[in-house]
Order: sequence, then structure tokens, then C-alpha cells
Amino acid sequence: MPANPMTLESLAPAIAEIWLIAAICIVLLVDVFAGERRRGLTPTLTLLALALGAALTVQYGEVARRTLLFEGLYVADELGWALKLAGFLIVAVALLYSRAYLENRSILRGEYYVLSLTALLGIFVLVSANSLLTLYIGVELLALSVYSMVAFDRDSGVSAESAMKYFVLGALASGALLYGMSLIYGLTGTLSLSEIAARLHGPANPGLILGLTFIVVAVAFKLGAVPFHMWLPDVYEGAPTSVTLFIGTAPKIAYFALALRLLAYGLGGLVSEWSQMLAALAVLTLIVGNVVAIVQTNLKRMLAYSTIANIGFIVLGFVAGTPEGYSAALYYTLVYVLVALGSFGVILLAASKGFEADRLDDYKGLYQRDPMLALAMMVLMFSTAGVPPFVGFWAKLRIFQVLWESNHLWLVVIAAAMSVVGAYYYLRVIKLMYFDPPAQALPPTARSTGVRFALGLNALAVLALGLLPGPLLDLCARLIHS
Amino acid sequence: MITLGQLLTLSGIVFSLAVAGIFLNRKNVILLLMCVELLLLAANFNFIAFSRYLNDINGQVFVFFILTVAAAESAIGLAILVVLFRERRSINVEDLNTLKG
Amino acid sequence: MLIQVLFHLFAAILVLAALGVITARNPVYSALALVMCFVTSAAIWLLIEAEFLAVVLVLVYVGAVMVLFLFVVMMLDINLTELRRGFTRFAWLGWLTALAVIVEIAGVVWARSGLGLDAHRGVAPVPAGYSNTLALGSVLYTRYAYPFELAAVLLLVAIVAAISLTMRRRTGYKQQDISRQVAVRREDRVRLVKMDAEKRP
Amino acid sequence: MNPTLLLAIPLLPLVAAIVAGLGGRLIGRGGAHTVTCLAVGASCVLSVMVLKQMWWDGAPTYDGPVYTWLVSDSMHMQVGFLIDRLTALMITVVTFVSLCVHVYTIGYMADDPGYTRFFSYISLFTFSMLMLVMANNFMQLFFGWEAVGLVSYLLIGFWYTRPSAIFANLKAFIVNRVGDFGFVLGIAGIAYYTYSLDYRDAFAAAPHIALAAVPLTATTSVNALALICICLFVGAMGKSAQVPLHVWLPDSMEGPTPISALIHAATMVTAGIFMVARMSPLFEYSDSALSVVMVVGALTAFFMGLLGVVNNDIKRVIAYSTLSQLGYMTVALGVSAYGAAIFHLMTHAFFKALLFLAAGSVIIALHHEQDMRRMGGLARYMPITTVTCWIGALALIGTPFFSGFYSKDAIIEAVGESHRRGAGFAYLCVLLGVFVTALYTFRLLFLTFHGPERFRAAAPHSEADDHEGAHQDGHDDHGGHGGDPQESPWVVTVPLIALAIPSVLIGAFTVAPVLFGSYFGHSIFVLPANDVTARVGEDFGGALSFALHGLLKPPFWFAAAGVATAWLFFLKRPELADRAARRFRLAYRILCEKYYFDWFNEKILAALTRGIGVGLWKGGDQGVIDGAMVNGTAEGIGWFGGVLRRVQSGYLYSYAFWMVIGLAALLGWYLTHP
Amino acid sequence: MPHILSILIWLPITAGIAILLLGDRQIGAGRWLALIASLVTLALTVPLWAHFDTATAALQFIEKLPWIPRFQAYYALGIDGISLPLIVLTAFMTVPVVIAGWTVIESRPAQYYAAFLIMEGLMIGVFSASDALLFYFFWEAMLIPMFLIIGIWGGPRRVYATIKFFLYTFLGSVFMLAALIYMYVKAGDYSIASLQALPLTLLEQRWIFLALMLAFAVKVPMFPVHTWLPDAHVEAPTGGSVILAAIMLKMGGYGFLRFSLPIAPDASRELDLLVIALSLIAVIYIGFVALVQQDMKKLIAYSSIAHMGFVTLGAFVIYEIVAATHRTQGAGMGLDGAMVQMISHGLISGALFLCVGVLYDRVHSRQIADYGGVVNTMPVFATFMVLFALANTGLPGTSGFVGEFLVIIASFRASFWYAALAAVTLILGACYTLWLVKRVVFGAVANPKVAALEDLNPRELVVLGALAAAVLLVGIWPAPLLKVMQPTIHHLLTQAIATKL
Repeated sequence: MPANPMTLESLAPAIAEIWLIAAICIVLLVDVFAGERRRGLTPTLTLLALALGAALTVQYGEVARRTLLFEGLYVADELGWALKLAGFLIVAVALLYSRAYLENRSILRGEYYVLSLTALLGIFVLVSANSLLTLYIGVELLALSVYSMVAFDRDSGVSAESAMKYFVLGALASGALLYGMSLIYGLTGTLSLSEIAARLHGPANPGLILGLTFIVVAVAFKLGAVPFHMWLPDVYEGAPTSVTLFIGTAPKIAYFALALRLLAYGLGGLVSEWSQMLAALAVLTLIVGNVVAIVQTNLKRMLAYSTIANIGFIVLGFVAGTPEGYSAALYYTLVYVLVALGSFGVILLAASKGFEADRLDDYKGLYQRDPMLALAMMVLMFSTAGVPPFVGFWAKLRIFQVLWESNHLWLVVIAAAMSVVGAYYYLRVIKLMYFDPPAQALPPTARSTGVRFALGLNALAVLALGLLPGPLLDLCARLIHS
Repeated sequence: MITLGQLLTLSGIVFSLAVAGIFLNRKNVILLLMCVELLLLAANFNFIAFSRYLNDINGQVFVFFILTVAAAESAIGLAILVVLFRERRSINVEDLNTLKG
Repeated sequence: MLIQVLFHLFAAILVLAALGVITARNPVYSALALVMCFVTSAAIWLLIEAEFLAVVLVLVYVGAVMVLFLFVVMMLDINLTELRRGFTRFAWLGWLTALAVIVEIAGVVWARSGLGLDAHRGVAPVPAGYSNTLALGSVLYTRYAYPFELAAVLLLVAIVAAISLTMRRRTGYKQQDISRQVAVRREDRVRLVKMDAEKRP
Repeated sequence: MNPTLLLAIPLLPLVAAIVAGLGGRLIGRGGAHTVTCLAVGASCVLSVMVLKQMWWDGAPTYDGPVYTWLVSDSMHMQVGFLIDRLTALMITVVTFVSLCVHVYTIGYMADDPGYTRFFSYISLFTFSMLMLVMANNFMQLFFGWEAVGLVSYLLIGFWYTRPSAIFANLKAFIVNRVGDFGFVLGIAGIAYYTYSLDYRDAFAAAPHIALAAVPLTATTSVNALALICICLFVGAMGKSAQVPLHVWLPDSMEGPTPISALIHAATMVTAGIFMVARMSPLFEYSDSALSVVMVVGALTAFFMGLLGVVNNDIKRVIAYSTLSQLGYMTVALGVSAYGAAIFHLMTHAFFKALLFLAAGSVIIALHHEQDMRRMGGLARYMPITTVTCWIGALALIGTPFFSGFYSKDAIIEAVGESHRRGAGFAYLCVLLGVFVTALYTFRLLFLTFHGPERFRAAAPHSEADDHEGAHQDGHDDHGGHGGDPQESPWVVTVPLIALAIPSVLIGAFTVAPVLFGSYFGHSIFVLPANDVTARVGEDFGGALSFALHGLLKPPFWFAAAGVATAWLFFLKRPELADRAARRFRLAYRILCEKYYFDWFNEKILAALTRGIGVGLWKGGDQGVIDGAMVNGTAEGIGWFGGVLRRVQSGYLYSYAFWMVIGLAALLGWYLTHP
Repeated sequence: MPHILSILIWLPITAGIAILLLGDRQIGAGRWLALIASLVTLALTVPLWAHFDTATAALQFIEKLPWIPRFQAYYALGIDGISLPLIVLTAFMTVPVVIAGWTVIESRPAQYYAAFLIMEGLMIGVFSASDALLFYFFWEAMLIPMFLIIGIWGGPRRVYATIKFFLYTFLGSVFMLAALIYMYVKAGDYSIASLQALPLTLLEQRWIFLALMLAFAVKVPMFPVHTWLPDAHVEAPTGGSVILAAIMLKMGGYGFLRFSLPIAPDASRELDLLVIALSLIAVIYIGFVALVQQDMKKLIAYSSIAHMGFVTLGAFVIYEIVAATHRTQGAGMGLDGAMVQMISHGLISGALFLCVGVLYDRVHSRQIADYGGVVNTMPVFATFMVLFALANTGLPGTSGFVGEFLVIIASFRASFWYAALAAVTLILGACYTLWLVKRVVFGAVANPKVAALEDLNPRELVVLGALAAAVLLVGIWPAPLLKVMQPTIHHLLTQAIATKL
């Protein structure tokens, strides 16, 4: 371990985390002292903090090349930098979308924002982790924050139920992760991912495979791959929609990073083993996600299964086991997050006090009630279905491409068939919104201009990135290869 | 002398029992939280065993952090449990099935 | 040899206690069995010379976490008869699966080249004057400063979450706010109204 | 020969048709018939000029393109004219008959609301028919072929409110399509072997094609030329109504009478005959194809004639007669007596058009009564019609000196001379056919013009082929009933007379050059070995002696017997006919049911087709493909989703259990499969 | 004419978006904008045709801009003899659609016009893309407006129909995409030319061929993946049916010619009997099915399937011709026939659907049984209807004849039986089409609704008149059409029968 003297300059790449910890303290304190009266202060402050964080990261956080910090526990590279920026952006948008919803349900409390920020910190830690230990702490930081957020609506029984399920299963997965990490640690003698990568070569022994399997299970759980996905629909449905939005977006980046750092970088020597395992999981995930989504009646739950199905594609990117594959998975993840932001944002906007707008039937005739919302939702649904000219198409294309490059014929066939099955339930949403008359008198959708503008931009981004996918594709490739 | 194999086997048994506890238990949510603790204990066992076997302190540092996290985790778990109990007046696992399908 | 005997003794107690945790009919018994698990574990850790963690385990777990558990068990005022354990008819499948996992792990551990390490070798001998606590302490605040800070945040999360989830301010609940009482100013309470003198007739 | 002139022959009627059709409202009724009559008249004059040039001036054959229709893979498909003597004869006949019909129509359709449309149609028909006969290539031939079919379709359904009419026109088109099916295949065969659609190339290649074989299955093959010729002949069978594709022609009588005369007697139905004659250079090299042609023709000639004996609808009797006569022509083609066929075609065109127009005249006089059982004794009221009809009838039965005699006798003799396989049977048929022809022709004459006057009694309609509905819509009702029938106006009688003259004379005048002379020259090709006409012509000593000779030959006696029988059964002792009908009930019934062809087509074939359609639709499309495969897949996935959904039971322990199962499975698999 | 293809693509799309922005409130302006945009697009095809060099098979009007450098994918456009007629057809058919919806579409008219204009641009994009990825991009994007058109403005079972339509086509397309990507991985870029030049083993070709075929067969549609079409047609609004039948089906045929034959020539040769068999089944089986339909649109839809069978037959019979005669002579005729059939079917089926639309607008029924004797009250309409019906039966002198004639002639070179079975369409086509005409157009006035019908208004007259003129023009003088395609077809034939092994 090179003992670098810790200087301020050398800490610059970690500016995001440092600022975030500071921001957490500030927000917490300000919220405590602002009290009940100035309720709007915390959200605004949080958004400001995120914006400032992003600005600081842009200004100071960029690194020319991969460098290790904090005794090698932390890696600063372009990927981390970009993902952190994405994290800032996503969380900011998610919080922006959530505000009215939280207010309507009387859960607009400062703690919510603090927990969001700690979750984001967890994400950052994961994104830049270069040690099993930092990975673990990142995972837990993120997970614990999210568990609490799911249970945040104390007046909701389903929230508590889903939080409990999430918690117990998450702890089980953490246990598996730790167990696997302990074996990997024991058999390689180091916690550092770079070191592990350096020490893993030659044929794998059963001990490593044992550890690897536990780790794969844990990663699969975090991502939501079948059969470790079962928490996901319940949590998506049970959590307050704003939390669903949160869970459905930013953490995906972190779990992508988890898989990348842990499997692709750290355990890169075992790629042939884990890619086989992931292939099996991916097939199951694609099938279960798509097939079960079809029979759902709750939009949040349907989107949960849709998430599972999309996770299947992300996992397929890892199955390829090549940098191209990882960059495809990254691209898919970013695209998915962009679309998920929008989709849940639509639900948030459609909801109002006492009306969750989470049943599919609540979207009947949405076009007539709110054309703009329906249009945005349609764009997002078509994108997820993988229809050009929307960006979801390129994500799927990229996955197919890496699968071909790594000669996975059958995975291509299954993925192709399943994307057709998947198209059905996205079309169903559009059908409800556009082809059906409104069911009954529903409360009007939210009219806040700023949020609607953001949502419009979100949908527009889906289109724009679909028309000109080049830059983002290049960026993803560069990030992985850096 | 205690061999590595013995320690690992022991931890394996504890791990499995903890896991079994989670899915065999159909009544009590608190028990699930306890099983989680047991699970972490098993992992700790492994880390310490390897750490001592390899004579590498890092494993024990890891355990130190696991203990910290576990404490925080049980605090949050219990908090959720309290919320759940307040809403449902029950911590019966079999009652936790309004979300399904 | 003694160590072996002790190890097997503690190991047996640990396994039995773990079984107790998952089979006890009363959550309180489970909690106590869990305490037993931690204590025996701590003993085993002592046997393999990881003293600091053994102590911490007892302090943190037995002293804090388990107390918290028991506290919650008591606080929730759970109807214990309802929580009588009933294994269903598929329980054997669960046990079988657990057994399978044990066999898989043990198989790997004891297989000839299972780990790539000598599973029959014991723990490394410690040099004279070695202090486990010192060794841990010397890296914890230096090399592991970053995770240490993060652990702090983690605990903060636990605090914030626990409070925010469980603390309930009931509506209509009246309370004194001492700081506001103290900080009150005259202008807040008394309004001086200046009125024109009565018009002269 | 001036190509512009030639172009004008078909284009004039086309222009007239367009003018009358699109601008009908603008120019009015008078305008419409003036324009079309003038155009067709001009065409007729031009045609006669062409005929004159070809015949007397000995102008060479004209074979030239008009424009290139398309070029595909270096195969040129052109629109072009081949004008030789055969064509010249045909265009003259066509335009002449057409002109007569145009004029006749002025009177016949005077009160019809579709007057201008009708003129447009018949002009269009003239154009199409001219394109057909003037074609120098198969593409254009097919174009004309289909175009005349189209106009026939439109004209049969002219009174489109009549259910029977629109049924008949559909039937006509579809039956013709069956023929076209073969025709197109024949053309495709020609294109295959010659890589050209021009007659010239096809005819030149015929001897080579005759050596080629078309594989039908892995082991069997047929002679290419035979196949092509039979395919082409299938087309001719459709258009010229040969058994079994004849069924549309009797029904086509639903159209206005001028149409029956023009299209379904004189011109369109002879297109098949013309086509085979035109293709003589091909057919000559395939004996088997010619045998087929001959046998089909013979069957048609005899058996369709028989149907005329029992039918009571005046137009239908003539229609069956047409079928029978077309059979004669076909037989002639089959024995390589192409000239005889064309000759009969020509004479038949005149006398059959005459008969139809006469029948039309009767029908008008009786206010659209077509049932012969409600006629009789009309000779007194309609002298011109009666006389002309007699002339037509005499020509039809082949009375010596009349035009029909020359052509028909030549055919019968040619058949007698032929040694082609099946010629004996054909000879028998055509000979018996003469008797039958005479029988039904005179039955018609006697029932219509002689005997008691039955038209005053409002006899109940009992026959199935009465078309009650047809009379009720008043489209063509010429005023109220009652009063004596009157002779038709001049626009009707003049064409009758105009047609009666050639019906008598044209045979005698033209038999020498057309049949036995060298009129056709190279336009018809006969292998010397097959040249039966030459053998018949060996003892030909001029038209007069030929006719005198005919008095001694069997056909004449057969015809005379037919006339006598008709006199006995239908004029002298009508009860004999009924008794015969009862005595030979089965045969009578078969004849009344027209050999059950219609029954078979409608009850079996159409029902079967619809059954197949419904079966494939409900069973194949909706059942197997949509039901089992498409919706089945969807439902299957939905069902699967329902099952998988139940796995997500909501119970925490089940979730955990699945995770452990997954873990154990992964471990188990990868530890045992390193 | 630089960028004329881009203009052709983006002009309608821009206009569509503009109409969308104008919204339903200013639909008056929106309608005129739609009409003007479609007319201008049509007008722009005139210089396209005029400047098209008929002497070369090379792509013309080429445009190439980098699009996705990472995939070596370009915004590359260029047309040859088989794209040009289809582009003109697309531009031509959109105008009637715009006019036909003028007063009929009452709900969300702005979106209606926008959908059609955007679709026009996308379809032109499909036919002019010279980059496979761009092709696919347009190909798939076009599903969206069509999905909405059927779903929003469709009949009672529109949801079932439109989802079926979407999923069917999506299923096919996804596998085509997989095949394209596979080839990209081997070739290194997406240009159609390099995919065509890519050497492939027989095994690879076979799978690629099947994947491509799935996509194109669904679009064409071929038996047995045709069942979406009747449903989609029946439920779609008139304009939707017209575009569906006139253009979208052609994309399948175009795909076979542009992709399947040149990219997988050996597999095409090997599997040609499969395609031929399916084509012939389409002709006969579907003919029978069409016969018993009770719904006018369904009948025409089935008839479309049967007619499109000639396209696939013509395209694939070339291998059998070469196999049977050991020469290529006459094979081009099959391809010519396929192309002409596509154009002609586009005109005729579009016209027939417009005819049905005319009736539907008045009576609001598509059931044959609800009509009868329409000619009595709508003589002008009846004339058009009969004309188009006859064209549908392949009457010489109409465009319907040319393609079928060429294909039958070409088929005979391969086998007598192919020609014979194909020629069955002469009979069946006449049966179902004319029976339809008999029941709808002819006869006495069947019911008061028919009695109350009004004849064509000038708007409808112009639309049907223009189509009738086109049908007759192509029927009477197809030479210019063939001439435009000649070098391309020849080149395609060379590619198709060359071996890649």
C-alpha cells in the first residue's frame, strides 16, 4: 500500500463525498432549527446542495487517470466521476418530482431529504470503492437509508410491510455478501479489489467459487435478478411513490457499479464462472420479469416487474464479460434510469392528496385529462419497449450487439422474444391512456409548472438521445475503458 | 490447535441455521431480526478465522465495521418493526402478505 | 488439546444455541439463546486470539443490541400465545435445504484442494508482545479513516431513521417549548397601540 | 397499309365509348347514339376497305407495333397489329354486326334509362373485340380477350337491379376466368419457349416446342406444345362456351337482346374459335391437342343442341343453338379445318345475330315476354320478323343454298374425312346434331310464329327459368299490356333485313374463295397431312353444285327429319311432345336440368368452395393460427404469468426460501460442474 | 438536387409536428398545412423521378452524414430503381389519405394528420435509407404512429387489432435486428452495401435469412403470419387501412429485395421453396378465405395477402428458374413482376379501402349485408368501385394485371405447377372481388340507408379519380415504370444468384 501523504489537493477527487457529508450535516441542522414553520426550506436547500455538489465535482472532481486514494480503499476514475454527476442529477430530479407528493401525504420532513443524501453518499461510496470493505459500507449505507425511506410514511401499513420485507431480505443478502467476501478475502488474503484482481488467475478452486456464488447472489439480489427479486415488486408497490422513484433510479447506478467493481474488476479472473451464473439468472429474470408484468393491475408493481425485466438486460451486458459488455450495461443502466425517472414522475404528477394513481385503471383516458402527461408517459413506455426513435432502443441494441460479439446466440433469441412479450404491457399502458375513455371522475393531475417542465425535458431527452445516441454511447465506452 | 477447517465449518453451520431460521419461521418478525444477527455472526467468524490464519489484521478491521453496521442495522430494523406493529398491531410473519402477486 | 476440547465445547453450545434461537417458542427465549451464541462466539474468538473483537462482541451485542431486542419485545406487548411456532408441513424441505447448504460449504472446506489453503492448519502464531487491540487501533484511524468516517455517517443514519420512524408527534399534543419561552421578546407579546386623542367636540 | 388507318379502326369506337360514357349527360341520348353509330360505322367502312385491300388488291400482311407496353428482362411486350386476311375478315364481320346492333339498339333500348351507358358499352366492346382480332401478340390478345369479357360482364348485368342479371354476369365472368386460367398458362408457356409474346416468334418456334417436354411430376412429363395448346384451348372453351365451361352462356341471355346478338352469338363467343384458328401454326403440331379440341367440340355440338329442344325461353333456345354451333366450329378446328370453322363463324355471325334480333323483335312486341308457350301465331302480326326469322332458321339448319349450309356441310364432311383419334365419334355427334338443330329450330319457329295464339292468355308462370322479377321493375316495359302485337319499328327491322341478306347469300358467294380457295393464304397454317379441307374440296365444283350435292347427303336428310319431327310434335300434334316427355321422364328431366351442370356448379362446387373458405377461415385462420398460435401464445403467457405470480406469495419466508433455493442451486451446479 | 431525400423525409415530419403544435383548436390551418405538405412532398418526387438516372444501378441522390460513429452508422440516404417507385407511391398515397380524412375525422384531428405525415416521412426514410441501422430505425419508428392511428381512430375491436399488429410486427423486427447486428459484428459497419458484400457461410446465411424473413414475412404478410392484417385493416380508420395496405405491406417486399436476396443469396436459393410454397398458399388459401368474408374491409385485407403472395413468389421464383433452365433469362421478370405488383397493389388496395371508406362514412357499416344496390344511388361511385374491383382481379389494362402477368410468366419458367397454382388467383380473385361487387354495388336498393346515399362529393371524386388514372396509366403503359427499375433489377438479380460461399 503506497503511503501517500494526505493533502488537500490529493483529496480533490473525493470532493463529492466530502461535500455530501458536509451537506448532510448542514441540511440536518438547518432542518432541526428551521422547524415546522419553514417547511419549504429543506427541500430547496437540498436541491441547492446537490447543485453545488455537482458543480464542485465538475470543477474539482475530474481526474485525468485512475488514482487510488485513502490507502487504496478508494478509486478515483472517470467512471466514478461521471456516475457521481449522474447521481447528483438523478437524486435532484427525483426530489424535485417528489415534493408535491410528499406534501400531500404529510411526509415532507427534513429527515426524508437527509436520508436521500445519505443514500446518495452510499451510492458514491459504492461507485468509488476499491475495497471489499468500502463496498460493504457503501452497500449498507445505501441500503439502510433506503429501508428507512420505504418505511417513511408511518401511517401506511403497506409501507411498513414492504420495508420489513426489504429489510429482512436485504439483510439476508448482506449476510451472503459478507460470507462471500470473507471467503474471497481468506483465499486471496486481501481486501483490496485491485489486489484481488492481481492475485486471481489460473483455474478457480471450489472455495473461490463458493465465495463467488455468495457474492453473485448478493449482487443479484441488489439488482433484482430472479430468483432474488422478490423484494422488488413488493417494495415498489408498498413504498410511497416518491421512494419508489428514488429506489428505482439512483441506486441502480450504484448496483451497476457494485457489479462492475466487484465482479468485473475485482473478480475479473473468475469471469467465465460468474458470467455463466449470470447468464442463467438473466434468462430467468427476463422471463419472469416480462411474463409476470403482464398480469399486473397496479402500475407501480408492473413497473417493478418491468424493472426486473430491464435488469435482465443489464445482467446480459455483464454476461458478455467484456469491456464492451460492461459499457453496454452502463448505457442500459443510464437509459433505464432516465426512463424510470420519467415514468415514476408521471405517477407522482398524476397522484394527488388521497389518490395514489397507482392502479393501471387510474390511467384510463389520461390523454383526455392531461395530454402532456400522457404524451410523456407514451414516450417513456415506447422507449422502454425498445422502439425507435427513443433511446431505449439503442440500449437494447447495444446489449444484443455485445451478446453477438461474445457468441451468445440463445441469449439473443430469448432476449429478443422477451422484449416482444415485454412490449405488450407497455402498450397496455398506452392503450389505457390513449384508447380508453376516462373511467370515472378522478382528481386532476398536479399542475406545478416547474415539475412539468422537468418531466417534459426528461421525455425530450429520451427522444433526443434516441435520435442522436452517439455521444452517450461514446461516453459509456470511454468510462469503462478508462 | 483449532484448524481453519473447523472454524469454517462452524461458521457454515451457523450461517445455514440462520438462513433456515429466516425461512422456517412463520410467526415472529423479531426472530427474523435475530437470525440476521446470527447470519452476520457467521460471516464474522469467517473473517476472524481467515484473519488469524493469514495473520492479517485487515480481516479483523472488517469485522469491527461489520459489528458497527450490524448495530445500526438492528436499530433500523427494530424501528421498522415498531412502525409495523403500530400500523398492524401484529408482528406475525403470516400477516405480512398484503403485497403479493 | 485443551483448546480443542474447549473449542468443541463452545462450538457445540453455539450450534445448540443457534438452533435454540430458531426453534424457541418464545421470542424472549430466542433472544436469550442468541445472547448465548454471542457469548460462546466471543469465547471461541478468544481461543483464536482475537481478543479485542471478542470483547467488543460481548459489549456491543450482549450489552447493547440484545438489550435493544429485549426492550422492543417487551415494549411491543406482543401476545405470545399467537406467536407459538408452527412449522408447516414443508418444514422438512427447509431443513433439507439448510442441510444441503451446510454440506456444500463443508464439502468445499474439507475437499482436497477445496480452498487452495491447508484447512488442517491452525491459526497463525502471534509474536510475543503482540497486542490485538493495538494492532487494530493502529490501522483503524489511519489506514481505515475513510470507512471510519463513513461508519459515523452510518450510525447517523441509524439515529435519524430510528427517530424519524418511531418518534410520533400526535396532533393536538401540547408541550412546552422552553427555548421559545426563554427567547420570547416583549414585542411578541405586547402590542402597543397608539391611538389618537379623542377629538374635541 | 397505313398504320394510322388501322389504328383508327379500334380507336374510333373507343373514343366514342369514352365520349358516350363520360359525357353521356352532356351530349344526351341522341348525341350518344349518333357518336357511337358514326364511329362504328366509320370503323366498318375502314374495315371493309382493309378487307378489300387484302382480298382484291392483294396487300401484304401487316405486322407492326403501335407502342412498347413494357420491356422486362429484355422481353419486349408490345401493342401491335397483325393484319392479314383472317383479321380483315374478322374485323369486317365484327364491325358490320356491331353496326347493325348499334342501329337496332336505338329502337330496342329507346326507353331504357341506361341508354347512353349502353351505347358506351357496346362501343367499348367493339373496340375490345377489334383489339383482340387485330393483335399481333399474345399480350394484346389477352388484353382484348379480357376486355370483351369485361364488357360482356357489364352488359349481362346491364339491368343491375335484376338479381338474375347480376348473378348471370358474375357467373359469366368467373367461368370465363376459369378459361383464362388456362389461357394465361398457355401464354406463359409460349413465353417460356420463345421468350417473346409475338405471334411471329411463337409460330416460328412451334416445331421446336413440339419436341420439348414439360415435367409434371418427377417421373412424368407431357409434350410442351400439347400442354400449351390445351391450355390455350381451355381459354377458348371459356370464351366460346364449350362443355363444361358453357354454363354461363344461357344465363347471359339476361342481358338486353342486342347484346345477346352481338356478343353472345356473333362476336365475342367466337373469339375462342378465332384464337384457335389464329394459333393454327401451333395447334397443327399437336395432334393430341387437336383431338381434345375436336372431342370437346363434338360433345358441345350435340348435347347442347339437345337442350334447345326442351327449353321454352326463346332466347335461351337460340343460346343453346349458339352453343351447339360453336361446337361445330370447334369440331372443325379439331380436324384442322380452320377455314371451315372461320367460315362457319362468319355465316353463323350473320344468321345467329339475325335470329337473336328477330327474337328481340318478338320480345318487344310481346312486352318482354320470352316464354314460347305464351307465343304462337305471330306470323300474322309481324311479317318482316317472321320472314327474316325463317331465313335465319333455314340458314341455321343448313338448308342447301343458304349460307349455313355451306359452312356446316363443309365441317361435317371435313370431320368425315379426318382420321384423327376420336374423329368417328365426332362425326356421329355432328351428324346427329344436324337433326337436333333442325328439331329445336323449327320448334322455335312453330311455337312462336305459328299455331294457336297463346300470348293473350295470362298463363301462370311455372318454369324455373322464368324470371318473374325481371318483368316487374319496369326498366324496359314498353307500355301496358293488351292489344295485338305489332311489327317493330324500322330501326329494328332494317338491321333484320340487313342481316337476312348475308344470311342467305354470303355462303354461296364466299364459299369458293374462303373455304376451298386460297383466301386465308398464310394466315392459317395447315400441315399437308392434316388438310381435310383440301380433301373435301377435291370434288368441289362451285357453290351451286356443292349445294345440289348436299341434297343427296345424309346431313340434309337428318335436317329434314328434324324439321318433320318438329312439325309433328309442336305444330300438328303437340300432345305427342308431352307424351314423349312423360314417357322418357328421366331423359326429359336430365335435359330440363341441363345435365345438372348448374346444379353441380351451384350446389356442389360453389358450396364446396364456400365450405373450404369457411373451413380455412374459421378453422385455419381463426382456429389454428389466431386461436392456437397467436392468442394461444398470448393466453399461454398470461397463464404462465398467473402461475409465476402465485410464486410471489407475499410471504417473507417464501421469498427467503426462493433465495436460498437459488443459492443452493447455483452452488450445487457450479461446485459439481467445475 | 442536393438533400432532396432528406427534404422528402423531414418535410412531412416537420409539418406533422407543426400540426401537432397547432393543436385541435386551429385544425383548419392544420388541415391545410397537412394538405400542402403532402402535396409539396408529392411535387418533390417529380424532380426526383426526372433527375433519376435510369442507366445505372448505383444509388443516387446520395447523402451521408456521420450518425453514430461508434457503430460506423451513418445517416446515409440513396435510392435506386426499386426505392424510387415506392417513394413516389408513398408520396402519392398520402395525399388521398389527407383529403379523405378532411371532414370525417372529428376527434383529435391534429394528431390524426400529424400521425400520417410523420408516418409518410418515416416510410420514405425506410425506402431511402442506405444504412441498415437507419433503415431499421425508420422501420420500427413507423410502428408508433400506425399503432396510434388504429388504436385511437379505429373501430370497436381496435385495441385487440392494434396490439396484435404491433406485437406481430415487433416480433418479426426484433429478430431482423438481431440478424442485422450479427452482420454488423462481422462486417464492422451497417451500410447495406457492405452487408450485401459480407461473406457468410451457408449456416450463417440460413439463420440470417430466417430472421430477416420473419420480419419481412410479417410485414408482407405471408401465410401463416398474416392474421394481424385482417384485424388491423378492419379496425383501422380509412386512412390507416390505405397506408397499411398501400405502403406498409410493401416494406416487407422491399425488405426481401433489398436485404434477403442480396445478403443471403445461398440461403435464399436453399430455402426458396419454402417462400414459394408460402406464397402459393397465400394465393390459394387466402383466396378461399377471402371468398367467405362478410366484412368488406376484411375481404380486401385478405385479398391483399393473396396479392402480396405474388410479390414473394416473383422474388423467389428466380432461383427455381435458374435451377430449372440453368440460365438467368426471364428471372428478372419475376423481380420486375414483384415490383410492379407492389406498386399496383398499393394503388388498387388503397383505392378499394378508400371506396369502403366512402361507404362507411355514409352508412357506418362495413358489413356487406348492409349494402346492396349502391349503384342506384351512387352511380359515379359505383363506376369507380367496379373499376378498382376489376383492377383487383387483374384485368388487363389496369395495373393489377401487369405484375401478376409477369410473375406468372416467370413462374412458368421454373415449373408449370407454380404458374398453374399462381394463376388460380385469376379465378379466386374474380370470385371474391366480383361477388363483393355484386352484393354491394349491384342489385336493387337493399335498404333505406342505401336509398339515402349521396353520390361522391368533389373531394372524394378527385381522390378516386386520381387513383383511377394512376391504375389505368400503369396498366396501359407500364414501360416507364419498368424502365426505371431495369438496371437495379438486373443488378439485384446478379447479386441474388451469385454465391457467397
